[in-house]
Amino acid sequence: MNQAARSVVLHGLVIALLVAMFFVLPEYHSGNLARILVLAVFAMGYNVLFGYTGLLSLGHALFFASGMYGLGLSIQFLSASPMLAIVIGLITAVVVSGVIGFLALRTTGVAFMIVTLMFAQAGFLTVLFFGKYTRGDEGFVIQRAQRILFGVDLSQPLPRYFAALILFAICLCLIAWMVHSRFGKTLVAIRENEERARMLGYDIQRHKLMAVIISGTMSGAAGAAYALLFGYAGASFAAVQYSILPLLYVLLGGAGTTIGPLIGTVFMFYLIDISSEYTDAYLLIAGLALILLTLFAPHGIAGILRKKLAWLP
Amino acid sequence: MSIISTHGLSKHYSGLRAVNNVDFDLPDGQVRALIGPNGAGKTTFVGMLSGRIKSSAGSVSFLNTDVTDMPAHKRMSMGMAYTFQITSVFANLSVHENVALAARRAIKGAPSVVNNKVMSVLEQVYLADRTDQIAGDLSYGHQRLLEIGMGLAQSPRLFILDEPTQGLSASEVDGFIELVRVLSKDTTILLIEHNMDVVMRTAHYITVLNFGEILAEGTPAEIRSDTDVQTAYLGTT
Amino acid sequence: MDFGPHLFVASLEGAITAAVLALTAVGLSIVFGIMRVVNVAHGEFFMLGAVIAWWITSLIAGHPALGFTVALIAAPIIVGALAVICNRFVLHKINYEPERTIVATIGLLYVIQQTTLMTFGPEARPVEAPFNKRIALPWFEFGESGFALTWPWGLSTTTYKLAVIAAAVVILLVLWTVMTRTKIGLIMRATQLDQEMAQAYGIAVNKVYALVFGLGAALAALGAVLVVPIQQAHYLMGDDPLLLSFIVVIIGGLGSVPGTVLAAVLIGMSDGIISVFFTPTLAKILATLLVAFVLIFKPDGLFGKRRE
Amino acid sequence: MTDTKKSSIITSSSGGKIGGQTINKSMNRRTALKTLSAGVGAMAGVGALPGMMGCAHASDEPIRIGFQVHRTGIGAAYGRWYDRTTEAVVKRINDEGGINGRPIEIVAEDDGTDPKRGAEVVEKLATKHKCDVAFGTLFSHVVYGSAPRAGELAIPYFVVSEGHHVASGALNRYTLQPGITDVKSQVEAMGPFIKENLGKKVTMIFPDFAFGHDHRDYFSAAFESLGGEILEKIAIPPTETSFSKYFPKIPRETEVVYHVMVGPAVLTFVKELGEFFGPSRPEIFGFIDSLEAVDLSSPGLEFLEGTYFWEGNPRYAQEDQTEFDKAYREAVGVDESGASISDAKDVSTYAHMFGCWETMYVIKAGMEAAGYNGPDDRQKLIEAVESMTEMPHSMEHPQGAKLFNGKTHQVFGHQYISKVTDGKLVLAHTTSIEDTLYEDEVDYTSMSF
Repeated sequence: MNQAARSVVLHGLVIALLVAMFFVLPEYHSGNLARILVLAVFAMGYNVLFGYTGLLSLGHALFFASGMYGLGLSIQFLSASPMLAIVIGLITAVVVSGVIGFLALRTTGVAFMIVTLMFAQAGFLTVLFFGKYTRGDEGFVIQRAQRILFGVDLSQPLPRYFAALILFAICLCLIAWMVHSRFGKTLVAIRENEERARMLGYDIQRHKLMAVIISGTMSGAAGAAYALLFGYAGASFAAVQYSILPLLYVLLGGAGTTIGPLIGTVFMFYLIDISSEYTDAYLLIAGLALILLTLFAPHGIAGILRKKLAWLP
Repeated sequence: MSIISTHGLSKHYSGLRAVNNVDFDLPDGQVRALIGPNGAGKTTFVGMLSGRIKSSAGSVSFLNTDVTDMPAHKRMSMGMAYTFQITSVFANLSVHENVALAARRAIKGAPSVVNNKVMSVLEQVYLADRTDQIAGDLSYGHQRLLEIGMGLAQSPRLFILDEPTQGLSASEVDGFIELVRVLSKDTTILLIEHNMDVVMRTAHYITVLNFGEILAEGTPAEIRSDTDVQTAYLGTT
Repeated sequence: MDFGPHLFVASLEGAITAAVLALTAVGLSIVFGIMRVVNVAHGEFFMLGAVIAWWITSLIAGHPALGFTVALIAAPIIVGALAVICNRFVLHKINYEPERTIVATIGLLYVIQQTTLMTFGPEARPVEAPFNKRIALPWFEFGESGFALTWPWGLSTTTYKLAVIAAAVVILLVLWTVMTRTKIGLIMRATQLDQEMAQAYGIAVNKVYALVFGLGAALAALGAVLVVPIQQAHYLMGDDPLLLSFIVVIIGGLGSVPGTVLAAVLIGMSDGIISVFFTPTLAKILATLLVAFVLIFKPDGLFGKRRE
Repeated sequence: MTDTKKSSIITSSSGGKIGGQTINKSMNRRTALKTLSAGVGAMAGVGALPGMMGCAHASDEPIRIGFQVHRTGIGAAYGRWYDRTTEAVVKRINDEGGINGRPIEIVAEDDGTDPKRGAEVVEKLATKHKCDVAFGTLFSHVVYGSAPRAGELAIPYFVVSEGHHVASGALNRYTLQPGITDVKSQVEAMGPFIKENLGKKVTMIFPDFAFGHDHRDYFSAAFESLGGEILEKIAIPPTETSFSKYFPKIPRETEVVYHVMVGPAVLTFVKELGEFFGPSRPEIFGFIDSLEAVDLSSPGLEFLEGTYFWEGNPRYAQEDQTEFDKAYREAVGVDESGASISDAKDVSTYAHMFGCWETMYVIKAGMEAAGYNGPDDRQKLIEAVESMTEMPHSMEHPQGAKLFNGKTHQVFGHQYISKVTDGKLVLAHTTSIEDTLYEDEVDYTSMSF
């Protein structure tokens, strides 16, 4: 099989497996999986920038929140239909990531980390500042009646799961396609050796900006989906932890791989969920796991897989 | 017709004149060598030609277009190619992908077209049997060749090579000289070179830079007999 | 309160923030500058300093100054030693690779934070200041009767707060002397300039790294001990100093100690002063955006030299 | 520190019967692991087990109450005491024979005081642990994040949060707050006392997030309608750790400073407030939230002498202490100064945690009234609680008598105002329940399940 065919088979299998999971898993785990799929979209968005382009952002909570509030506030105050609200959420994410990307990309390296962090922090505080509309840290509930998309009640387990899966599948296919496209390969070139890529004639800034926008929009889509599927928007999602979270997911799963973000999200979610049953100090276990992983599996879980299967995209 | 020319081109670093008021003209189809002692401003000069370095004064014209304020990547896409003095390949990517990245930017065709180009270039630079190797694993000499291959894959009008033979073995140098001869049929070449043997065997014409200014220009024979050049640079050889 | 005195109070508060921030950030800065790693757990070393100070002072009876003095010496040493251990068994093992270091120190952050939660508990615990007298401050006025001293309502500070500023200045001067005038300082600076070169000259880079990492953590702990009589120890108190130290280090120019101190003063003071002019949250937003825009237009920091 | 049990079954030898080996086994496994990580606290639970073994038929199955608790994160100090109060009330109920003869089993899950994790925890309690009801959330943002899931999963969700979220109509029919008065009531009820006893010109200082905004909006509206005046509203960013720079914004003519703060920096806040005013302070009225779990004898708090606090439940045992408060204090393990019996430095969150006790008794009363047998009867349970009205001062309601509004799912009770006297909080005024009432903003009973 050539690379493209392998990629189609692999990603097809992943999606088929996820479809089957809903019918196989007990209610609790399929519920978790719906959430994980949304968070994995967030991680995949992050991966576009970090894993493929080599830009470490500490401000992705802002993009997630852009989608979340774009959707949430338009439902709350404009009585927008869910479909319109999704569109507004995505547009918000595109605009926010475009502006932030345009500004932040004037910097590189650690300065880029800090600038994105600062913008995200300013975004978080802005959500609090406009507490009159956003209800600040408390956030607001999006009622069940407002979450009916094309007559499907997204608060129900089956529609929720498949809505999450459809979003995930779209993003996975987009990324799988991107990886094999000129654009994706150019991003990798920028990650590997920016100056060389520039001297081959590639417009680095334009590619990076595109990467920020794609990454930010995907993260925003995850934020919008989270609000729509789980009925809540709140400022904690704009806080700095939610910028670090996708970084952890991606690093754990394997940066620069298509399925790494999903693996990392699943791993992290269940690490906390399971260890929290045994001890309050589950973050201690999470911390130890992170240290051990960096010591013994520096390229994440997909990195280990890749040693066996070098073709893994 | 001149492919690239400069007028009054200068670069000043806080008082230091790295390149000063250089008028330079490179006709189409020529192999030009740029020589000069260390610190003469050669790399700064080609940096300004390629757009890596912003000039302090003067202008650069490429293919009869003023490119002085044009960013490097646009100059490259107009038909320039550049190899780095210090080897700069995509160390974690395969040899094939290294060249393909260069080819893809220049050729807007289907993957198979790109692939054909990559394979023919790899043949030219003697790397056809190493397509799947990771570039970082190649020997130094092979990495230099790969770098040249990346330039070739862009089918440039002007190919700027910054000390391409540095660190190559004698047989590799011979191979390189042969390569330049073949290339010079379709491409204008600007070569920064320390190895005078290479210069004398490849260049049609030589420009000598000293203290950021053009000291002399002429055919290899003329340069060899120029006394100024001899004192400044060649010494007694 | 009138504008003048208000600005004065805000500046004074800013100066205290700046003093503690300078110590913490300089710790991060030398680690950054010399080892070239981002230590995300730096804020937790700060927190540990405060928690250990609480622990020591609660063990030692008698005048609060006694326990505090012991804490001032012991807490940084304990935290520094702990950091050396972390360096040896984690950072050293992963070869200080930038990305892996970030993840590993995030792991350390969780481990330290949770261990503190389990042992120290979730409460904020106070440490009594060795001395703490409220001082009403005078203000100058040019009234009808010419120059006059007034004592505006609420214009005040405490002796301890002033002492924190003084202590920070002294500690930073000592550090500066060590870095520039002693052999160990020379070795550290040599390692910062060129690690391979330093190794070639027979400097045991590994030992320097251990020392630097320990020293960085100890400085953070020292800052925390100084601030804990003002703030209280709490297991989540490391998050904010981490963020702020980061900003300060970057604005100051990576690894430049004087730059870091200047940036700490700038950030601390602007935090105080901006609060005079805007509603508090808006002030925070503006201060945050200011940092972002400084970096956008001066990516190497205000006082950093451009790196090749 | 000492008390990190994850889930515990507290039953008496006489009353509860726990069915089967499986629970015993899981208990042991969990306990073993917990002992490893957290200490010996859980041993007590195992010690009680042998006595509970006995015949097991269906109706002796314990009622599983999912406890969403802030064990980590910003709410951890509150969570600890919510935990202890809940354990105490469950022990008491089980000692008295449980609910409909069935013992209560608490299944606790930490939500990290995070709304995302909160929603996951509700899901876990409902679908994995198969709890009958969920209970115990304090922080409002966690309630907002979790309530939609509770509604979708059709699991009754009893919050102990004092937020106005339930009564505002933002949540759903499955979410109730029957054990603690909400912030709107608390705040509005303070107006008359402040105006008559402290002053008419008030400056408010509050955290710049939703909880603080509730204080700002409800108090200023109530106070102005009484003819008072709010001079300045100073919102403090939630991430702030030093406060002196904000105090100059307090106008000179302020007669009363009204303060409410939450989070780990509260002590700094109060201390710096004292340092700011020095000897010439105005009257000061604060919500005890500013000092929950904080020892009043902490250094720097001397200046609070003579200032007033709202208390949900008086921290210090008062002279006319009721027998209910006495027994409640004893059961939870709190001494006369509101600190832990075993550690005088470990101060409780006395003004809020009674809500867990009372809510548990409401669940019990509701289940008994509904003849609750299992998850199929959840709607009956909600309806039973909705039909409640008066709750007399009793062992079930040791904080005081209450009035429940079934339409808004919110309870209303007496509020206490105490004055710091000789370093202790001494009750100065008790509001009537009527003072806390406001117009209904929602009728949940008209909503479908």
